[in-house]
Amino acid sequence: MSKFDRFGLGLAKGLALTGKTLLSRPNITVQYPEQRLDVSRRLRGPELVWVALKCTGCATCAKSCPQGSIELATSQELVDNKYEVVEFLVDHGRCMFCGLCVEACPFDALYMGRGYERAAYRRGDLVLPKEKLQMSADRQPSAYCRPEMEAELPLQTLLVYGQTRAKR
Amino acid sequence: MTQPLSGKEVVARIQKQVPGAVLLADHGCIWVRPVTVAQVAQYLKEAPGMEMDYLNNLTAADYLDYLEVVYHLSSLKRNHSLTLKVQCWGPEEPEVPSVFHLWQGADLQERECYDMFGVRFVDHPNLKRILFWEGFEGHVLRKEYTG
Amino acid sequence: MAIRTQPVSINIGPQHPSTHGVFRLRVTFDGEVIIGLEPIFGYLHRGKEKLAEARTYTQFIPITDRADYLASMSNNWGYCLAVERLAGIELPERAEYIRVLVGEMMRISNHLMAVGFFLNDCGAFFTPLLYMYREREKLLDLFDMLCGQRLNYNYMRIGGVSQDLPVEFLPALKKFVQEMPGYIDEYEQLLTTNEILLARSKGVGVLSPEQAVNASVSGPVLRACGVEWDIRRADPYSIYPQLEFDIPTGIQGDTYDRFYLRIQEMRQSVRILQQAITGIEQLPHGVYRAHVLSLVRPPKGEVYSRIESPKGELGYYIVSDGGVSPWRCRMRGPSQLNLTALRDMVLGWKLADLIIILGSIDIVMGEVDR
Amino acid sequence: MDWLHWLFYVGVILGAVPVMVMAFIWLERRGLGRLQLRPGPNRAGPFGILQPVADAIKVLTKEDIVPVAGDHWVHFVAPLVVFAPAMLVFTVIPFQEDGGLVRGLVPDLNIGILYIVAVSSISTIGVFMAAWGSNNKYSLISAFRSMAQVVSYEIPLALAILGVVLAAGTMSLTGIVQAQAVPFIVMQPLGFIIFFIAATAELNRTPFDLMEAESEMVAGYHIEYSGMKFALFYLAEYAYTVGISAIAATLFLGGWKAPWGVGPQVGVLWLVVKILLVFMVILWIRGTFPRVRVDQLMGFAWKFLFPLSLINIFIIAAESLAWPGLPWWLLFPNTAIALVLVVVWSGLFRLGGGRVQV
Repeated sequence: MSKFDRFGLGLAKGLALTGKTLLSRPNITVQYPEQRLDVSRRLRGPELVWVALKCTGCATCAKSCPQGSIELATSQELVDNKYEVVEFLVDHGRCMFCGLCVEACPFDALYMGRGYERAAYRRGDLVLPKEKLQMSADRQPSAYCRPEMEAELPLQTLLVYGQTRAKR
Repeated sequence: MTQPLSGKEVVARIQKQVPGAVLLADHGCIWVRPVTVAQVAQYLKEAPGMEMDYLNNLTAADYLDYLEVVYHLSSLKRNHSLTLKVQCWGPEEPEVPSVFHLWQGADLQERECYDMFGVRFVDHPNLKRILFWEGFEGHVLRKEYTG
Repeated sequence: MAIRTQPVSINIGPQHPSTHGVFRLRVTFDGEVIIGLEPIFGYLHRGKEKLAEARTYTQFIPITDRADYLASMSNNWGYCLAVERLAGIELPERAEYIRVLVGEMMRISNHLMAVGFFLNDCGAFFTPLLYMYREREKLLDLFDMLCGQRLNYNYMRIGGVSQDLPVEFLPALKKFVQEMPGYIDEYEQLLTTNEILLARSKGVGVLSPEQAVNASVSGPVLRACGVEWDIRRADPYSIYPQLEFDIPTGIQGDTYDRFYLRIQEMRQSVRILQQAITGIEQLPHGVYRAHVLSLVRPPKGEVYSRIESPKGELGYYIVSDGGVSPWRCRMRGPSQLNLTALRDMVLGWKLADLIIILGSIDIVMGEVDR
Repeated sequence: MDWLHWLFYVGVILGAVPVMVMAFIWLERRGLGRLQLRPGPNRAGPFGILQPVADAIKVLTKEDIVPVAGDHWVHFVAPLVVFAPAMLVFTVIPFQEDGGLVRGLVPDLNIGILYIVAVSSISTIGVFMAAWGSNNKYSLISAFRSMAQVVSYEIPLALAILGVVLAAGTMSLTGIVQAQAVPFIVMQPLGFIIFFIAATAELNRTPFDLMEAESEMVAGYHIEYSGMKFALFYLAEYAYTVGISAIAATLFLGGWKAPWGVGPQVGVLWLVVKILLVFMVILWIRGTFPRVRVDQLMGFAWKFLFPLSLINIFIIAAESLAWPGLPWWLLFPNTAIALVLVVVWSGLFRLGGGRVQV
């Protein structure tokens, strides 16, 4: 049982707000491919970055992975007092980028990446061998679980401060 | 803070009402005989001082030899809680009386329990699979189910 | 001559804009009046409880994210709290404060979505929803800063949180908390007194308190019926006993109460955030995680622990056999159990009411089907 | 010359109306976007102005799907039945003063407004045909709603127009425009409110968009349509919206008449500006309001609009008897009466109770 007992006052109030918005155009949309935001310093981008020099092949990352998407094999014999990592395969198609492997790595050899355009046409293309996992110009590590790196990275764009563009 | 009821005290009261129902009691937890579940639950819901009006959670767990149906009950009025447990030894799809007529909240949970563990809740008005499709073979949360 | 009529049954869903996911309702109509209803789900079932049995306690945390994907932090929290209670782990104070901060942020974010989609279901074509998305976006930015992702946070760990707050986090959150009440006023101005909305939702889908309690309904839906039951108060966890907040309740238990209650809860969450910010600023930097072995092995036993997630009582029943993975892990999803009362609420109402009643319950299929 | 005139204006209407409709679709999407804190379509061409063209190309190249169990002929004809009346409405709209360069097809048809009311209700039949031909339950429910809605709202709509006709003393649209020394929106505010609400309902625009209510009926009667047939529905909907805006501009805003005598030579531009104004208000409402329920929709028509439109006619009739020619100062009592009536009446009636015992 309801009456229109406020004779349209509520309707008018709503119209006033939308009218105000219509005229004030507070546009917060980012025109994505042209405009970009500075991503979070701790971004868990859809990629892993592996540093071959630091890796000892301990396979802690593989053990901590909930999805079992990391495959790791080391050489049988010691080379320079160190087991050589023969195979390091990450199936990015299975990975859910939870970051548990990065957190678990005792030698800081694994990082989450800062890239975010990592789609592929085939599932097979998402299985990356160790050569492709290395750090490179477009495969930069983020500071996820590596707090010492945080200060070097650019500050994140925050909408709270009204920022909608990356700082150049 | 929600106070778990002392199982021993509850048992003494239940034994008067439903003799021979309780098998074992622990702190905040009682084990009852499968066939008496509905009676015990009704007593817990209605007896003054108990008033378990809220069925928090109904589920089961597979312990290889037996299935255990677990009822987490609490009272919003008195803010205390009690866990009711039923061990089902026996046939492939054990039967446990439904508590649907006491708590409507048991509806979906009993169906899920049936779906996942194959516990048949007698007197449930609409006991069929809920998350899996009709005609699915097996009960996935049992330990013997390996896909 | 009387017209011969017959009821018609319609499948609403699994692909329907207003079922909030892949959810199917088999509805029987007499004209436009609903005379029968059967919810059918399972389309998004991913077997999380079975997955838990094959993973270590820590490995299961990212999977809890995906249950109620609009309130991942709360899911993390509920699960971690259960394991901590089972293993008897004490948390450092800073971790508790961080958890309360993110938990309440999550509540605001979830309620923004819930209210926005409810209004969208009422037919307010995306305007309120997009207004609310603006504020949610700010919160997601903050979550992103905290843990690197916007939806599946995987932030909490057994014994604390995965990382400390970044230095730029608290100032940004303070700015948000300062502005938020103004935005909530704006939402209220937009639609809470709108005659059409009042006519649509007042008195619609009434759930009596007795019925609600009997049907194991929890969270805002239960409180809208006038039952003052909030687990943060009734069975407190973390540092909630030290915080001041009110528990808003509804009067009638109708759709409007459920909608308005969420707006009031947002105000309370802002209040909690203010206190928690003041609290955490007085704490020294440092320990945000208790010393716990990376492979948690809780002692043999079981626990049923619950928290007040934005949607209601989120319970985790975990049985441990002393090993590295849970023997049995049951998630009690509030979305699913709130659906129990759906049938009683909608019978006799019309199709349009069904949509808004469903919208006012605020379900997430990830949690219903798990 | 007569046939030349006809040929020319048929060409103009068939060409100009779809173009205008596309422009209005663009305008609506951009406007709605702005109102909702987003830019709206802005990729195709500058300011996204080519978006409707892109949509048209997309829609033309799409597969046409016909439901197997549907009624194929009805399914095929329905979009045409909906589209044609929307175009026919424009034939009687006067573009400019008689004797001007562009004046419209038959602007001085002596039953002009009657013709519009008659023609515009044909499209409902098309809607029902579409729903029936699709063999879809959602469509059918939506068509039922649509029928009930049109039957209820035609009455206050026609009665509100009747007030205008009484005041102008003619049914010819040119005559009505000429009679507006002071625009009728000022002289008959009550009539305008009723007309506007009823017209919004006729158009199935928010808050009365029950028949294509996205959150309930998904897409309503055109749920089973794709490709060009769907485009026809879409075009017809907007053409009809523009048409109703044009009628509102003609009946209540003074049509091609230039306000304050500015630029009377370009009356057609003034008409477009006024159409735009009405259209923007419809858009604004769409961006703000939720939708009413079907029983409330009917209740609102019969308990609020219908009595008020009767009172409105009574007032206008009495006034034209007492003061033939309706002097301009009547706008003060009329505005006062409109305000009082809306405020009082909105407290007097109740909308649908809702629950039915089952």
